[in-house]
Amino acid sequence: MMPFLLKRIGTGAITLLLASIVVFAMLDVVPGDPARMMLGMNATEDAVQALREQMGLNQPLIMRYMSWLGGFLVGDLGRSYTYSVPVSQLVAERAVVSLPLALLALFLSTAIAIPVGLYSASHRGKAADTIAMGASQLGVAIPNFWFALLLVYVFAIALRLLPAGGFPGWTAGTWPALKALFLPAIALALPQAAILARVTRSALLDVLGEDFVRTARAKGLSRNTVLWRHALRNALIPVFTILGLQFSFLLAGTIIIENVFYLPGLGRLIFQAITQRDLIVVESVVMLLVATVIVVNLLVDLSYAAIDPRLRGT
Amino acid sequence: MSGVKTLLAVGALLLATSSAAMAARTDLVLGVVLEPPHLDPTAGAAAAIDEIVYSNVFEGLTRIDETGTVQPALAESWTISDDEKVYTFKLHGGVKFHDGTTFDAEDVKFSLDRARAENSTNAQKALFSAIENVELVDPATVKVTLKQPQGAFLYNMGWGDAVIVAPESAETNKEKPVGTGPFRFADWARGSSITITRNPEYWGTPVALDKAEFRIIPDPAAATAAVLSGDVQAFPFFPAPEARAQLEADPRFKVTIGTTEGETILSINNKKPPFNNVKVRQAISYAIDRQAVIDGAMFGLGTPIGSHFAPHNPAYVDMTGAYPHDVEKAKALMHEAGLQDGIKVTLKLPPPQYARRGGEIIAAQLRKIGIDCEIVPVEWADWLQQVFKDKNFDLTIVSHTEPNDIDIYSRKDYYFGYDNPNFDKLIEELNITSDEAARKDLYGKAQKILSDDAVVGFLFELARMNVWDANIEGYWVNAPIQANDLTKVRWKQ
Amino acid sequence: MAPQPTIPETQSVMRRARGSKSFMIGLAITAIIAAAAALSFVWTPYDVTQISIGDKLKPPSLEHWFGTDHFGRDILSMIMVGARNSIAVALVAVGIGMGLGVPLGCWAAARGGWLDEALMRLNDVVFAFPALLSAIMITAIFGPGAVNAIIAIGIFNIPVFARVSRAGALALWPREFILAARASGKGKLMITAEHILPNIANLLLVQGTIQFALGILAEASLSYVGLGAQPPMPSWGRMLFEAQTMIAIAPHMAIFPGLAIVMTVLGLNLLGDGLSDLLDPKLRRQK
Amino acid sequence: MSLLEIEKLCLSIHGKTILDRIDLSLNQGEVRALVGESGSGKSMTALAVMQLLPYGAMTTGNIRFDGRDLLHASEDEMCALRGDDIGMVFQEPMTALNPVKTIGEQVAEGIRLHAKVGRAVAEERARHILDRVGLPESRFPLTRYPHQLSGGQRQRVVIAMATALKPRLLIADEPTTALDVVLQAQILDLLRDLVHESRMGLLLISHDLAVVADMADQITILRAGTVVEDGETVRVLSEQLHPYTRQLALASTHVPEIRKPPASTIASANCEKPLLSVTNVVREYPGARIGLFGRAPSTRAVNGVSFSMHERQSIALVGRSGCGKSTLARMILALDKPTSGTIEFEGVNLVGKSEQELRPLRRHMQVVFQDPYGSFDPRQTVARVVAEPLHLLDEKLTVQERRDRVAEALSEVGLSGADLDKYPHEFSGGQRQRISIARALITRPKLIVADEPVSALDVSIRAQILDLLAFLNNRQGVAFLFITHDLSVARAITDRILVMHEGRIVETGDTSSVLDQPTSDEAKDLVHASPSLHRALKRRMQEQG
Repeated sequence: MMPFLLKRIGTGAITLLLASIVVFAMLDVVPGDPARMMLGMNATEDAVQALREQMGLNQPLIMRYMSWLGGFLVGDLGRSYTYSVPVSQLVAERAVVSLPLALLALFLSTAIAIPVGLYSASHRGKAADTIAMGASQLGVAIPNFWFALLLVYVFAIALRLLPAGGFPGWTAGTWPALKALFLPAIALALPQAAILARVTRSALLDVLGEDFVRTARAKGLSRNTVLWRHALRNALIPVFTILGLQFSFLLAGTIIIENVFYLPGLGRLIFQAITQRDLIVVESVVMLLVATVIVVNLLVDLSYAAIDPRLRGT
Repeated sequence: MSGVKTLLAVGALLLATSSAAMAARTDLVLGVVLEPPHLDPTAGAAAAIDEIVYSNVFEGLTRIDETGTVQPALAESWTISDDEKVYTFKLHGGVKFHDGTTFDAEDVKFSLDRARAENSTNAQKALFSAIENVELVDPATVKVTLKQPQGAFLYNMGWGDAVIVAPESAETNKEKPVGTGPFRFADWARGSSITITRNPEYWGTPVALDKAEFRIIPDPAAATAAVLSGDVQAFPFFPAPEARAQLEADPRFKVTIGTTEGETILSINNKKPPFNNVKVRQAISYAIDRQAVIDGAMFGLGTPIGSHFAPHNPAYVDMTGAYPHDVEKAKALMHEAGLQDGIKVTLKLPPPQYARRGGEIIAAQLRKIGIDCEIVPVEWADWLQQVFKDKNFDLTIVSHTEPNDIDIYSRKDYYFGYDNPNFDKLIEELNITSDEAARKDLYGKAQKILSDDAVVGFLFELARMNVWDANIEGYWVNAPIQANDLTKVRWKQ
Repeated sequence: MAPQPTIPETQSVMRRARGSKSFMIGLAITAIIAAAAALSFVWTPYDVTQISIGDKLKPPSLEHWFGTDHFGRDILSMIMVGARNSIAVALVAVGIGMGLGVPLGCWAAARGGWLDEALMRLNDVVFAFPALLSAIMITAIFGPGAVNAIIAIGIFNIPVFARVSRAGALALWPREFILAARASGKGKLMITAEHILPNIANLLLVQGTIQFALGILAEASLSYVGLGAQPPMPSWGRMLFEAQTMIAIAPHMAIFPGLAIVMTVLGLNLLGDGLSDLLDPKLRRQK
Repeated sequence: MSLLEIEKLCLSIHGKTILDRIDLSLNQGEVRALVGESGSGKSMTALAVMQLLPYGAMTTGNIRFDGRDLLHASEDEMCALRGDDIGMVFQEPMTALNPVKTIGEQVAEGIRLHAKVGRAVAEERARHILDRVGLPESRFPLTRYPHQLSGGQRQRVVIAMATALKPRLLIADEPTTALDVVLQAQILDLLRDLVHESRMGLLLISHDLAVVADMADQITILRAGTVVEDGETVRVLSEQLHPYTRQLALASTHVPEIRKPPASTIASANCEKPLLSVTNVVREYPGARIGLFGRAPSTRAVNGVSFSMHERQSIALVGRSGCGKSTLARMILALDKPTSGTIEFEGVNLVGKSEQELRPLRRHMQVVFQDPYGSFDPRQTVARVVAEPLHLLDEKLTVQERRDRVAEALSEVGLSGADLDKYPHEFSGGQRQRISIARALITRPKLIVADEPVSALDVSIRAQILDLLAFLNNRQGVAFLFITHDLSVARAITDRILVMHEGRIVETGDTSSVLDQPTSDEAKDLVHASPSLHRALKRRMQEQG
């Protein structure tokens, strides 16, 4: 267990470091001057220069990288150029929208996909299987923003059941907040659920073809018992792999979905920050998202070890 | 299936009734398109700042009302010396900032000196450039001496960039604005909304609303959805003109179309060949079908203009007839300029719909006279850098939303690259003229020159589509200045 | 996941292909879309650059099968030309991914050791970036446009193909026929060319189809946020963006481009599924 | 009434006939062998009894277990029977256990299901049965996972699972095929004891006559889905009335007819320079990483091996699985590098040479692998496969020359030149092994390393390939190094033998003398564990008088 864990954490750390260089280098070449952006169209050149000085934009690249990275390590993400508040505060404000959204979507997609996959696998070739897999093909093909559009049209505009967007804040109560997150979460979750259901089904079918399933059947276990007690756990590895990969897609998806539903989450923050050239925010949020992906994948790898004793070493 | 429908319908009904208003409300959620970068109007040009704090949180010596006229504000009255160089302002008594500190002449001097200082980050330093000095007469009187007479000085003092701030709070106004206005800043959920609440200690007429939330909805589709679903009860600068017919037909809403100070133009880089040739610029003017642009990009919202002047301004001269849409004439002019084989140019478009959609239409119109536009969409940051600062562009579309800003054509080094000494002379004269009739005459001449030179492609005056809940009254229909003045807004009983 | 070497039985593959429903449906859909795209080079019902404000927002009719947009352009024509754009972007992006990813993956597998480790770390880095986010950043740097969208999408295809080909190659290297080739004195490059590549070709073909479908979706997403192909070139994603605000007054503007995306991706996915079934030797052995 | 009675069992899968009117019966306490070559339908018969046939199978006929009709039993009834009254042991112990569950859980699962007892009781019983199959808890706690056990130990777990509830019928489908001879003997002993202890009926499925001759009371010989002969084991195998039975028996004890020239020529060769000489070769594998800096001690797969061989010689390298023989072979082929020691071929040390420097040597040293399916690139035609080593020749050949050479090599191994443009999958297993040999021959090598060249083949085909190899060795003078765990193969075609155990060579000598009078313990174990049809029959006949 230890060597495997150490190795994974080590590679994760290297990946993070490389990623930080990529992020920083990438953003340094973004055209557009944040200072001018902040002051607007008719600002004088003096004012812009003064602001550049204030924001430390005149320092050499390597210095800015070092101080950014150093700050990052101690949790100081710097100050937003545009909002002039600490980035960490911004991130915290936005994360309470994005994180529940991503988790809700993840929960919804898993809660839909795993049972569907299980059912389909155990009813292979039957009508229900065919319908479920047909629907999942469709689900995979639907772009989430289009789906979001249709959801808004039906549930918010036509039926007026759920808010079309916006977020009242958790202070407004859990229920209104959850209500606001529901449609976005569905829009994010359904296409993901479609993929996950397919993976679950095919992973289960693969496992059901293994020798040990036959052994278990020879013990007198019924088909369903074998599915639950033996096949499911073995099939979890590919399912977890996809879940890990999906998390990255989910994060990317939130950028668009948060824009469709104008949710004040990290995705919209980053989109806004890019257009406003609030580079420090972009850097920090991208880095955080990348770090999240890396950590989630690390967790997925560790969960492999929990599922599969062969990975725990001797 | 029908069972499901019934269920959904019942659910919808329940939700609708539960959210229905019972009595006169005192809260309001307002949609705004842009989130301000911060909330200090004296340290940034972004219209989004003024659209939240102007008149509501911050006040200046004067203020500009719905009709664009200068009204007294913190200065209850003023006198002007005969040489028009010395303005003596009499300040209101008993005014307090939101943090409890008292407002007096010190604050006025501090604000004006700060704005015109060497290291000032005021985006409109030009507003204060005429000021020679500011003197305290007594705590309720301030004397401002100008270097030379300035006709628009009182108007200038009504801008958001000229509001009065307190030295105690000036540095923190960006995050926590402290002014003298009828509303206090309450909360800013970044990316989401900004809330202001009633200031019970306000010196002037108390406001009807207890609380107003500005919800930030940049996306036209989301704005439409938010209005339709009742999430916001007002959207003063509604960004989706295509929804106009639908909203007008809905009795829940009142849709008004107001004017703005936004001259939307097809900017031309006058310094860059072949656009330094007036014939080419005129050809472009002939090629443009303004009405098609207004119909296509703005769904009919907007007034065609023929020069850089707002049609609702008394000094407006209608120049739209100067270049009627005439493709043949445009082609002939291109021929005269030796460009019968056509040219390839870039058309850089900032994010707003008027630019992106208008750009597509104009590109199609210009293609007909042999000008092949490559459309390059740019973010505002890029636009400011590439187009506005570096002047690296051929054509671009932008709305100049500052009021009475025809003087930009006389500014040296402005991004149009226009240089006409005759025009400059007119503007200089305007600056020192305060007689209304004379000013009007000068404005007229200026408009004529711009039209003759076809400096840029004048398209239309941006209209302001306001969508308000039918039960609300007291809001501005026009936008003579960038503001969402909520001082008179109230829910009907 | 180890690639099973398969048997190039062209005839029987054809026969079984005809029997595979998902393959045939996928092929049919893909062929229709590709044909529409190809046709658009020579003919469309209307000129897509022709703006005619008077005809705007017409619902579907005999004249305009899919209706017109807010500039009065024919939506069917725009979808046809848009298909061209979507296919071109996705295809080139997959090409970039394959062209760079496959050699990298094969190299890593053949060379092993620190090089393998280093290449896989680099892969991890690219993988750690949510693709769309980075595509947005890339287009923010280089400006929006079809070419930059291709690059942005293409970059994220590289690690996918590198991983697939590496995994495939790694599974092949210890096999006896590779040992036999090594005993015949063949170098790694030669073995990769003669034995590894042909044997992972199926795997790459199937992955290629999947990435192609993902590329279509990615292009649509990028265009939707305004970072894809620029006007006057129509693109499905931007058509949807334009349709958003008009969904209440002109739902056809949102429905048809959306369906075009769904059908294309669906067709490609079915094709990929069918292919992987057809080319999977495990299934063949059962028959 | 018999315990198991199969009458006129017919089976088809997706319309293809697999079994055709099989009759078979088995009594309580009896061992019945079901013998046949691959594809004869042995395993399908077993699965039909268990009602665990693959998707698309159709059966007719009768299967009665203790009077109950199994073919028409409901799934619930079958679940109740399986694991309780009928146990089954499968061929492949490496995959027959669920990798993510402990052996304790897996053994106890069936007990809990059928005996309806609690977890603790089931575990206690599992502990007991695991102890019985030779996995005492002191050394093999119930919390072990399958991957922590060796193949033989895993097979014991599978047997424990199958016999935990003392079933009345045990079906063992090739239970020892994947194991080496020593383990095979142990597992067979275990099965025999368990069957005797609780008077089970055992249906033993095997392709190996020698194995069943030792174990079975009754024998049924299958061929292509039909029963060829059926009866009492000793009688059937000693009388060999049916020609197919005789063919099988002969093939399994086959010794090629072409014998060597007198040993003197070989002796005289001894004074020549050896063709291959291996000196003090060691191959270490680094231990697993422990913590950040530590590593477990490295393991020595090959530990100080020295030997030499001469031209035209034929040497067997035998040993149990995992003894390091394949690692050694790879190092000789310069596909792997020794940690220390030298390997000289034609007087040149191979160690540390670049691929370019190895070229002339590789031309004279080729390889034949075990798996006739895995040793070809499935995407290449026979012509390309066989021509691959021509790459080693210095002269450039034209396409026609290449084809001629390939055709020539094919005809040498008994295939026709017309097969050039076929793909390997179009050939049978034996033909493929011939192609593999043709590939090795095409550069006219002096040495062919053959890694288990016949162990994946059916007995009759095996005999043909052995003939071919002997021919090549004796008539064409190719030296052979045979890697094998099968002593009968070694005996059939080699002059000398090297017995390897845990990385070392423990005994060397003439093949016949070592196999007849082994001196080292390891060699003795191997020899005694090797099944032999003659020996088994002799023993059984003595027992029966």
